[in-house]
Parts: sequence; C-alpha cells; structure tokens
Amino acid sequence: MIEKFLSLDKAYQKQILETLIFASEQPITIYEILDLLDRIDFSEIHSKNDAHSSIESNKHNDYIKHLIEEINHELVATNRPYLIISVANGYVFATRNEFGKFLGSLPQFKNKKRFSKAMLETLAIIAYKQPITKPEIEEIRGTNSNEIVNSLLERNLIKIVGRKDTIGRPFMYGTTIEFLKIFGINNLNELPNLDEVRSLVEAQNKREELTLKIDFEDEGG
Amino acid sequence: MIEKFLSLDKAYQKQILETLIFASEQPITIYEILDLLDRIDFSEIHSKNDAHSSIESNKHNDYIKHLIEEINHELVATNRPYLIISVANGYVFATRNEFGKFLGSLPQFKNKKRFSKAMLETLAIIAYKQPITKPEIEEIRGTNSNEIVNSLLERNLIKIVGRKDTIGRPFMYGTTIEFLKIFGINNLNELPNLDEVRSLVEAQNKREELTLKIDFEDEGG
Amino acid sequence: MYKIVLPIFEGPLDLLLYFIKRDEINIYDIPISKITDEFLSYIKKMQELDIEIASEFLVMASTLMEIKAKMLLPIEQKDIAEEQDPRNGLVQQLIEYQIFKEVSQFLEAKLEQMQYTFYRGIYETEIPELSTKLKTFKPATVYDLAKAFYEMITRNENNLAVQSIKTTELKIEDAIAKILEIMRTEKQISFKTLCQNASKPVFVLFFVAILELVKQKLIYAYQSTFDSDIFLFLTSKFQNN
Repeated sequence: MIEKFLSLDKAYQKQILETLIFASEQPITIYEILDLLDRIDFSEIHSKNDAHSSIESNKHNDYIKHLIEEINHELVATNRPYLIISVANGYVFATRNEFGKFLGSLPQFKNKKRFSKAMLETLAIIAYKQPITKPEIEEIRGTNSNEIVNSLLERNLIKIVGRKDTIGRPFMYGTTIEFLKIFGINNLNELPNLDEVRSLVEAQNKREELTLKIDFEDEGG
Repeated sequence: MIEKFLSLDKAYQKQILETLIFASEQPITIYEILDLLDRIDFSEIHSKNDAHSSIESNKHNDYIKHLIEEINHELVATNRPYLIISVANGYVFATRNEFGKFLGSLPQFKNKKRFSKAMLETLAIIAYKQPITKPEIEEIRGTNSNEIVNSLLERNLIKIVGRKDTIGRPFMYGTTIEFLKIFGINNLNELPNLDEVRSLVEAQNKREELTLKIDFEDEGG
Repeated sequence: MYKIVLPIFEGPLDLLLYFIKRDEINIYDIPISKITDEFLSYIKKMQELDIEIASEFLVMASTLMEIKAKMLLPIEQKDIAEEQDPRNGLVQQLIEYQIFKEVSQFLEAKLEQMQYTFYRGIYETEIPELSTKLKTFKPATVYDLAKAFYEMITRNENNLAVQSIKTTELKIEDAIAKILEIMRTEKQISFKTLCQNASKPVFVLFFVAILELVKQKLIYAYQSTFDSDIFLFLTSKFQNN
C-alpha cells in the first residue's frame, strides 16, 4: 500500500502526484496512481511525518482527489495557463479555456477539432454499437462508409477490436481513449441514453405532425 | 510581426507563451514561437500597455528567451515539479530531475510506442512475413538491418522462432506477445490486410470536402 | 425554380430526411408516391449534372418504387394486416438514422465545449533521449505498421520492375481445376479466401481462371460494392453437369 507515500511531507506528496499526472501519456486513473505510488522506490527519502499514514485504505481515493484539487488551486493561484482535468476516467493536464482560445485561432490546432457531419454520425454509431463492422455501420447510415471509417482510424478515434465470424471476417471497430479525450467525456455511459434519444426523436417526429396541423389551421384562419 | 503580443501585459504574454510550449507536439523553436505569436488572433484583447512594442525586431528572440526564463523562475518558485528546457530542436516541458527519477523505475513511463521509420519498416516486414530471416528482411528493405533487428529484439518486440534450413542456417524472427500488446491487437489476423491499407492510403490522397450545387425545384414556391 | 446550394447528402436516408423536414411530412405516414417522384427527380438532376450516382441511391429508388407498388394493392388486402404497412421497414430505418443524427449533435456540442481545451503536447520523461530522437521517433499504431509494409512492397514493385516471375509451375487449366475442386465442396467462396497466401502471379492466374469460368457460365461472380470482396457461386449449368 501507499504508506510510504503518505508518510511524506504533503507538499512533496503533491509534487510527486503532479509529476505522475504530468508525465503520463494518457489520462491516468486513480487506480493507476495508487498502484504507481505503491511501486515507486522512495527508499532514499526519509519520511518527514506520519500524520497521513493513518488514513484508512478505502479513503485513499478521496485523499488523492483532495490533493489534485489542491494542486489545481495552486495552478490557478500562480497563473499557470493549464490545469488538471478529469477525462476518459483519468486525470490529465490541459490548457485553461481562456488560453486555449488563442491556440484555437491557429489552424494547426483548430483543424484537429474539425469533424464532418458524416464523421460525427459514424462515430456516434460506433460509440453505441461497438464492436461493430463496416457493413453494419453502412446499414444504419444507408451509404458507403469506407472512407469515413478510414479517416476515423487514421485520426485514432476508433480502433480495430477484432474480426467478426461472418463471411469475409470483417473487422469490428470500437472507440479509443483519444475519442473520449477529444469529446471530453469520461466513459461511454456519459453519452445520452439511447432509449431516451429514441423517445425524443419520436416526440419530435410527432410534434412536427402537430406543427403541420397548426400551420394548416393558421392558413385556413 | 508580434507588436500586438508585445503590447499585452507581461504576465499575460508569459501565459500565452507557456500555453504554446505546453501544447506543442514537437519541441518548439523560437522561430516557430515568433511565427505563431504573429498569427494568433488577439483581436478580443485590448492592449494594456505598449512599453514593449518598442523592442527592436532583432531583439525579439532575446525577449522571448527572457520570458521563458521568467516562467521557469516562477515554476521553480511555486514548487512545480517540471519546467521548460531547451533541447536541440527547441523548447519543451520536462519533469525536473529530482521528480523524474521516481518515474524512471516505472515501466509505463518508458515510451514504448515511439518508432523510427526504419524500425517501423523492419517490424512491419517481420509482422507480415514471419517467420523471416535477416537476409530476407534486408532483401526487402535493400539495406543492412542488423542494428535495427537487434534493437527490436532488445525491446522485446520480436523473437527468434527457429532457424532456416539454408546455407548458414540463419535465425528466423517472429513477433512477440509484447508486440501485440503495444499495437493493441489480439492476434496477427487483426493486422490490416493490404487491400484495406491500399484504400486507406488512397483515401488520404483525396481528402476534400465536397459541396454540390444543385438546381432544386421548390414546389411550394 | 431557383438556385440553392446544398451540402452533398450523406446518402439516400439523409436525402429522404431532408424531404421529410422540408415538406413537414409526417414520418409515420409518408406520401410514398410524392416522395418517390422527388427522389427520382433528384437522381435525374444528378445525372444531368454528370455526378456519379452511388449505387445506394439506385437501391433506395427501387425500394421506394416497390413500396409504392405494394401500396397500390387493393384495399381489402391492406386491411388484413394493418401492421404490415409496406412503409414500415423504411420508417424504422429512417428513425434509427435520426437517432444517431441526434446523438451526433450531442457529440458536436461536446466538441464545442472542448474547443479550447488542448492537452499537453509531448509526454517524455527521458529528456536526453528526447533531444536526439524525438524528431524521428513517432508514435505508431497498427495502421502505421500496415502502411509502412504497404509502402515498402509497392516501392519494391516500382524499383524492381524486372522481377523473375515463376509462373511456370502453374497453368490456367490447373487454376480452373483447383477452383472447381474447391467449389464442389464449398458451393460459394470469396475471392479473397481463394487467394489467401497466394503470391502475385498465382493471384493473377486465379483471376484469369475465374474470368474464364464466368465466361463458360460455370460460375457467377457477385460483388456488392465496387471495392468489396467478390463472391463466387456455382451456376445451375455446372450443377446439372
């Protein structure tokens, strides 16, 4: 467990935690953090206190979250243009909006966030129906989706997750961590519930019917 | 030139500069910084001073370097575990040694997904043609591949899978489980087949948004 | 008649939804005859403008005409099973598509929220290594791997134009016999499966053999879209022999 970490000076704890998040290539989950903190070799460091070593094991998560909050307070208070955000079920450094908007005016940054309608549709289908094959995507969209799927693969928003045991053994696709990062969601459960979307769509369809009738009456009146 | 940037409040200048270095995907050179600062849209910001706009153009480099130094002072003074360093190709954020050393012992922080072109080529040949000998690899690549094969062996991406019954009985190489893990596939069948790659490569060549003009009869009108 | 600029439709479903929205059509009671005419006139316009018409538009056109024909059947037949409205399948397909269009708007909104969020660009801890290697070392996915291989073999094709081709061991007759032998047991097979692990000359040989078999009407070949796999089936002529 992370007793050795907890016995360190709190300022030092925060620095080590900040290092882990800063150096991690992907959003790092709280479980990965706890695991890594457990495995780091702190033998050269002599403990300064043991005030926190009494924290119950099931409170470790909360304590780490508390430290991350404190780091974020420090980052804002000292005018750093970035902070730690929670995305893809993990923690990652990202620019604050008021500074990111300057980058957004530069094409090399802006273009990365550009998606065609077809790409968004295809991503939506893959996000809900994964693992899904290209023919299955095409059935829903009613149109050839080869190029779109390829460009999503190329942008690392989807990945091959296997092959389906049907004729031709087509690839099955699923979404990536990059997808969660770009769209700023923690996990697929944060997407709208499909049944709710269905009722919404059906209600919209029926309301159109209503509008039509009202329009008709208006015209008559 | 960067007059508009120079007319901003100095604290603000530093934040924008820090954002650029933070978000850049390559070490960023001073010339790239100057170019980007020139192209950022600052139109929403009203200048707070113009003390610095009098800086001579040939001093811009020095001024940027001076700002980076100040950022680093702030980072250290506020106990951040990272700072901006200058490497051969430009400026980049890096963890400070005294914190980075904790990461050294953790395998996930060795960046295993990065490959040089030669390594990727060699790995691709082995992945698709395994089992394959070094002379056969060299025949395809048209160049000596001794060092590359060794470094792939060292990174545990390939292994010796036998010897070929030809003159000299050369080793035959194949990919490892580690290879599958790094590329996120379950087995070699999930490697894209060449038709799929062909369509991907071709799709890249004709990526353009199409807009179609159509004469459309408006029946209501 | 006046000019409007339309984004190209994502497909026939997208086009139908456009008509439905524009004309405020009740999706549960689509005037099939009117919409079929509109759909066909759109295709005609594409033809006039010399735009290549994707096969899915033609498939949809035939589906619409089929529904239209069924709707014209005598009323008493329609009464027998109200739920078997010939439009049902199409309506379900349109609603399913609407659902994902709706979700894609949610994604668009999330994207909007994230438009000014940029992640840290470089994650490297071993800095001395970084300074010398980063420019040439790039993260790679399985697609980069495949692309490297593809580019290498196509490069070799260009460079080594004169390749010794060892086709002598295999003749067209052999390839035909081989295909027929496989198809006797398999009944149907895809071209890709047939040519699995085949070298390029053998691949070509198989292809020529298939053309010959099709010509002799012993097999027929079917391909769903231009770049999809080709499936081979035995013809009745073959089965009768």
